[in-house]
Amino acid sequence: MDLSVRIGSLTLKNPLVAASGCFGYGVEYAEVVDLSTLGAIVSKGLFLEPREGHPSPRIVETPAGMLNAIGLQGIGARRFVDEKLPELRARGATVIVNVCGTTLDEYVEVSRVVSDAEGVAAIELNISCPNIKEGGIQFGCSLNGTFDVVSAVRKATRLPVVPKLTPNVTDVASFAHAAEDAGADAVSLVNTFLAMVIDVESRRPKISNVVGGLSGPAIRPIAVRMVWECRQTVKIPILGMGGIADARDALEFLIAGANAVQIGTANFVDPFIWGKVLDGITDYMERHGVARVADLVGSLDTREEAADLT
Amino acid sequence: MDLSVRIGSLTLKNPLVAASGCFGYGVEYAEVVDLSTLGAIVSKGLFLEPREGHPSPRIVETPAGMLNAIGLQGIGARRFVDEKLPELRARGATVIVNVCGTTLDEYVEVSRVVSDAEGVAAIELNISCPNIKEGGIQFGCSLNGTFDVVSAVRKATRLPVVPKLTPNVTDVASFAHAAEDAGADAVSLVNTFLAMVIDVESRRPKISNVVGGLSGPAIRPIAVRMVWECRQTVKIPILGMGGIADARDALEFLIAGANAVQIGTANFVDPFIWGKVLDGITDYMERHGVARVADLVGSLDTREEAADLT
Amino acid sequence: MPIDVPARVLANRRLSDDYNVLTLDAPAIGAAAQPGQFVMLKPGTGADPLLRRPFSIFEVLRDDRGAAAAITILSKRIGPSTRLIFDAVPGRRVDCLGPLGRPFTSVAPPSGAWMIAGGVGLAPFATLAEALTSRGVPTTLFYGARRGGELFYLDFFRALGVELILTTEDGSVGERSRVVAPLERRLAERSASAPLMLYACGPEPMLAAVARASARYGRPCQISVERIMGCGLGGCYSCVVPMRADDGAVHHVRSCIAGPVLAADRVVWG
Amino acid sequence: MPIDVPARVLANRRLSDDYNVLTLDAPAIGAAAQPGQFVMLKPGTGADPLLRRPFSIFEVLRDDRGAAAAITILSKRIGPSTRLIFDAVPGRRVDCLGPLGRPFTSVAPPSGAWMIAGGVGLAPFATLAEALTSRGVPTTLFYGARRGGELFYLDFFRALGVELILTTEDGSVGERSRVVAPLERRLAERSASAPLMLYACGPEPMLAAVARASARYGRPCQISVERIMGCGLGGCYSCVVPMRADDGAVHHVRSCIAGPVLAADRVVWG
Ligand SMILES: Cc1cc2nc3c(=O)[nH]c(=O)nc-3n(C[C@H](O)[C@H](O)[C@H](O)COP(=O)(O)OP(=O)(O)OC[C@H]3O[C@@H](n4cnc5c(N)ncnc54)[C@H](O)[C@@H]3O)c2cc1C
Ligand SMILES: Cc1cc2nc3c(=O)[nH]c(=O)nc-3n(C[C@H](O)[C@H](O)[C@H](O)COP(=O)(O)OP(=O)(O)OC[C@H]3O[C@@H](n4cnc5c(N)ncnc54)[C@H](O)[C@@H]3O)c2cc1C
Ligand SMILES: Cc1cc2nc3c(=O)[nH]c(=O)nc-3n(C[C@H](O)[C@H](O)[C@H](O)COP(=O)(O)O)c2cc1C
Ligand SMILES: Cc1cc2nc3c(=O)[nH]c(=O)nc-3n(C[C@H](O)[C@H](O)[C@H](O)COP(=O)(O)O)c2cc1C
Ligand code: FES
Ligand code: FES
Repeated sequence: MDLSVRIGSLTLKNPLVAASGCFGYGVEYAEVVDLSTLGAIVSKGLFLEPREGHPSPRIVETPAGMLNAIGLQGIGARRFVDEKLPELRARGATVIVNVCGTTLDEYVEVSRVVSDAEGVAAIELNISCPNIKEGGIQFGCSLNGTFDVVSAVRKATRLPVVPKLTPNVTDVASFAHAAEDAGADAVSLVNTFLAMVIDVESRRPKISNVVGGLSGPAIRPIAVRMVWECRQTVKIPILGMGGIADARDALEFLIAGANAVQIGTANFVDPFIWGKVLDGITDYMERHGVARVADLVGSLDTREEAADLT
Repeated sequence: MDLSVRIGSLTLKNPLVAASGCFGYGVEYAEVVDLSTLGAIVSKGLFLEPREGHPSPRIVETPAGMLNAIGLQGIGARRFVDEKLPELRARGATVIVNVCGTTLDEYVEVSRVVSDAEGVAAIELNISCPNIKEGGIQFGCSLNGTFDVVSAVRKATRLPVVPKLTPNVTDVASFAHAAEDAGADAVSLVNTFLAMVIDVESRRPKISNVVGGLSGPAIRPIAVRMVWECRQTVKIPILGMGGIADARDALEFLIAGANAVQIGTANFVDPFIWGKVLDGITDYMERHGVARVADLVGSLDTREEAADLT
Repeated sequence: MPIDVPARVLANRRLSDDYNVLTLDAPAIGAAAQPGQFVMLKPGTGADPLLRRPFSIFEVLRDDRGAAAAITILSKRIGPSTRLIFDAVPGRRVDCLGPLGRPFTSVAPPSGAWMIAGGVGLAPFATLAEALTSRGVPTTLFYGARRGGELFYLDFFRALGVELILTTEDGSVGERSRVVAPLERRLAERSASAPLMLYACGPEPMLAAVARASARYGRPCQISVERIMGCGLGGCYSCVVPMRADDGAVHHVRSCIAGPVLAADRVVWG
Repeated sequence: MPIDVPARVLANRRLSDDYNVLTLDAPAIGAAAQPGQFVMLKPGTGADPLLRRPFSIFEVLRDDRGAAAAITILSKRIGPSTRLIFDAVPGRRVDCLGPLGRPFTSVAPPSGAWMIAGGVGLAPFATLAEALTSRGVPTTLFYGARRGGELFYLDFFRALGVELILTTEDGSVGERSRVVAPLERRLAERSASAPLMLYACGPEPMLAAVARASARYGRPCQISVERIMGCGLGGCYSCVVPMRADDGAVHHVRSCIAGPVLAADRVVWG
């Protein structure tokens, strides 16, 4: 059975990837998961410099989901390369760095820093974080902005470049298309949905940043639809995510058109999820006689069975 | 205690409105709810002619939500006026008609038919249904389309005109703004999110229309955020909805900036919800010394308490 | 007029690895219920699962004086809500909305009544059998399941004097066939002048086959359909069945309020 | 190394209208646990509530040979997950991930140990008191609640030889005051040369007051903070507390892995 997945020049040993911001720097999970068994690990979002992020409260639970506004607290690209990467390398992890920037130049600069380091497999360009005031989602909500930042980073690195798209747009497929045109090797989607929870007793927002990003099973049906739309539009690989909590959910994304899947929020609920989902996928492939996980990708059958009565 | 709400020239006795498509034609619920106790009832979406809608399966449950693609099955505006309106009037219901169209002309024509009838309180313009191929959401996803259809209907009726906005856009507030500019008396939001569920065993979509609209508690935090954004942008009243299931949820929308709230999916779960939510709101107003429900509207306090550390 | 009862679980009897009978403290619903009607249950708290689920009223349990004391549900575990029902412990709250839907129309002697049940499709026939036999209608139950271990409540029907014709897919009890096979044979045997009403509930292919057989032999047939139901009250239009009207036109009819019991000869099979 | 145990509820003892003690069949976690550590519990099925919730390990129950047999949780009902815990019946499954976090650092005689608990903040002190008293450390518990009916497990602490100083807001038991009032008096009385460690757990304003008092009297103080925790493993950065580093800079520190027990003098209070 062939579980491997190709993302540009990179081959992942299986389609399961730890989503950015939901797996710390990876090292935090070394005690509970053998990091070398994952397809890849995406780091927390990194700027050039360290950031402290937003004050707490930073998360609030919602029906079948959660809102977060961490504010991209992080140690910065340089310290990541120095302090975390060696351990990740030693543990055999395939590391994708989630690159952030407040300006186009910063995206390029951070991409250079991580490209120069040993042991980075790809760059995920975070142009979709809804929780910070400057940069990020501004690029991700403009087709030109997306094209420009992907092109610029494309020129600055030989690593596979994977822009991560925001779902907070009218037509996500057009953004995937702009990314493909600009030379992206793949796209990741979805990042979180801009959302808000109010404490009615105090009439104050439940998280300090007022708005935050919605993730978890609640968003899954929207994310699946977006992956499916992008699959009709682009040829490059798609890393699909949004509310995956078990093997069935992962298969849904693969069948909709994702080449690999990322798991974020569900890892908080069950840090041992990885082996369970992988077992579930191999079990499914056996039952259905699917030899290569790649054969599942985009295999959704949408033929109409019955016509409308009108 | 003053629970009344003004929507243009219309005064609702309280802020609770039954959402379109989630309350049949209203008459179905006459046995379980005294229809005259609701702020208003929005009819199922109506075209000029009857429609049979999509084949089943038409709904599928998702985490804390549901997907529907009913396909606007309905008896058409003329038969609604003849067959349902008299009973609704007799029962003292305040009736808002959800007007659909495949062309601008049809929106105008349906609006005329219902304006000529006795006992229609307002028109909700459905430019946001994600489940039909022609019309509807095409207007709702284009600022010009929104402006044009609202202007045209505005000229054709003296009833309050309330376009219902889709959340499947990058900047919902700009659509509220276009609607306001075109003479809308209020806006309703949100309609459902375009979404998809796949049966992995058969690799087929779970509903016959492939994609459908996501509603229910899952979408509530996104809907609250959108209402809040629109409140910053427009002066006209907002009818807020999306996943309201109890009084706390309804208050969240009011505090975010909705003047009234609609309840859809939760009415399926508990058809006796109306009295419970109304009691919860009055109870809250008593506890907090709020004399008029209008004083709650947009009362969210977003002052920053603590600064970021960086 | 349906009511919503915050019913407590009084008992939970497991019949097999996936079938159970749940007793719910909802006497007012039991008192109003007619054979073929259903309830919408919410066995969980929170928003996942979100919607209620429809279940036939299986039995109305009565006290010494004959007053309704509780209802039971025959449930087959296939997903999250039926799992909660399977695992429910006494004392747990299960919100119960009902009775809902159009019931079966009964017949009177000399008409015979044949009930055809597939699997959990047995559920509406316990109360129907009571109603029919109490009126003296000669009643037969054609009852098919995967295996003998999944044929339940046989003694209950026998005690009412119902004739049983059993089939299983594995042949472990009764005839090794689908339940429609003995039905067709019996239909062929029965004199055309002897009045007869058919009642069927079960998987959709079985219902379609029963409908075809009843048409072929010119017998009226009431089927109880199971569509995915969002509300049970006519509010959502999720539960529609295509049906032919008097003028020949086909319309989508809401099976929660026009049914679940429908005239088999009007249903358009997919 | 934390493990995830699909623990069964062995017992559920309600202490009041909103407090209960839940016994969970998770001996492996009990065997590894140290005072101050916590578990992440998932008392419901389905996606609502979605995330696990953090709870201190209240007791480690042991068999005749002293081996860990189960753990207990002292829970106060404030929302959906604690409601599920309050309502849990024996046999129900509650996934239990742990032990997690940095424990209290114990002291040895001649140092004294003062534990300050507010409400459900009592939870980490049962195991800590056992550890301290078994080493012969003279131990005092300052324990405040809203009313006397919410002061639990007093006999447990008395049996260990722990001195009890009780306060209630309504004065029904002990002193009518906040728990920090007697603490301050005792701190003022105690000779500076007598070594002493403070341990505190409770609402944030109480922790801040204890931190101030300990600083004023130059006493080391370990506080157990309760932040909203998404994961408990350092993955989500939701649980941060602003803390002053050696160089004076303030950083957001993850209380799930750097804590929940933190040095009171490093925490920056909002
Ligand atoms: C009028 C009526 C009476 C019923 N009576 C009984 C009864 O007495 N006993 C009993 O065990 N079941 C009965 N059912 C079926 C029962 O409602 C479903 O088994 C239940 O909704 C499944 O819920 P779940 O959460 O366990 O699984 P879900 O996850 O909701 O469903 C599992 C699978 O079954 C399909 N499904 C769900 N609901 C239905 C439905 N109504 N019809 C067909 N397929 C469905 C889903 O699409 C899905 O593929 C009845 C249904 C109707 C409409
Ligand atoms: C390390 C640690 C140990 C804990 N030990 C215990 C214990 O032994 N016994 C006990 O009863 N509780 C303990 N708590 C608190 C407990 O985790 C919360 O009461 C619980 O998460 C509430 O869940 P819920 O679903 O019932 O309510 P929710 O709806 O999740 O919360 C209700 C309200 O409490 C707030 N809240 C939620 N979680 C926390 C939190 N962690 N800290 C502060 N406020 C919160 C929410 O913002 C909300 O306003 C501990 C918390 C931590 C971090
Ligand atoms: C706490 C938290 C922090 C996140 N941080 C980042 C981040 O730094 N960079 C990024 O691209 N996405 C971030 N995300 C988004 C996730 O990577 C993912 O896109 C999203 O959560 C949807 O997947 P899920 O539903 O499986 O969590 C974060 C999500 C959460 C919940
Ligand atoms: C079954 C169903 C049918 C609906 N039909 C319509 C419709 O005809 N016209 C319309 O404007 N909105 C329709 N909606 C959208 C609802 O009115 C509402 O905008 C949406 O469901 C969000 O609210 P909720 O989460 O409270 O259900 C429908 C929703 C559902 C679930
Ligand atoms: S179940 Fe909602 S209309 Fe029938
Ligand atoms: S709870 Fe997730 S980092 Fe602490």
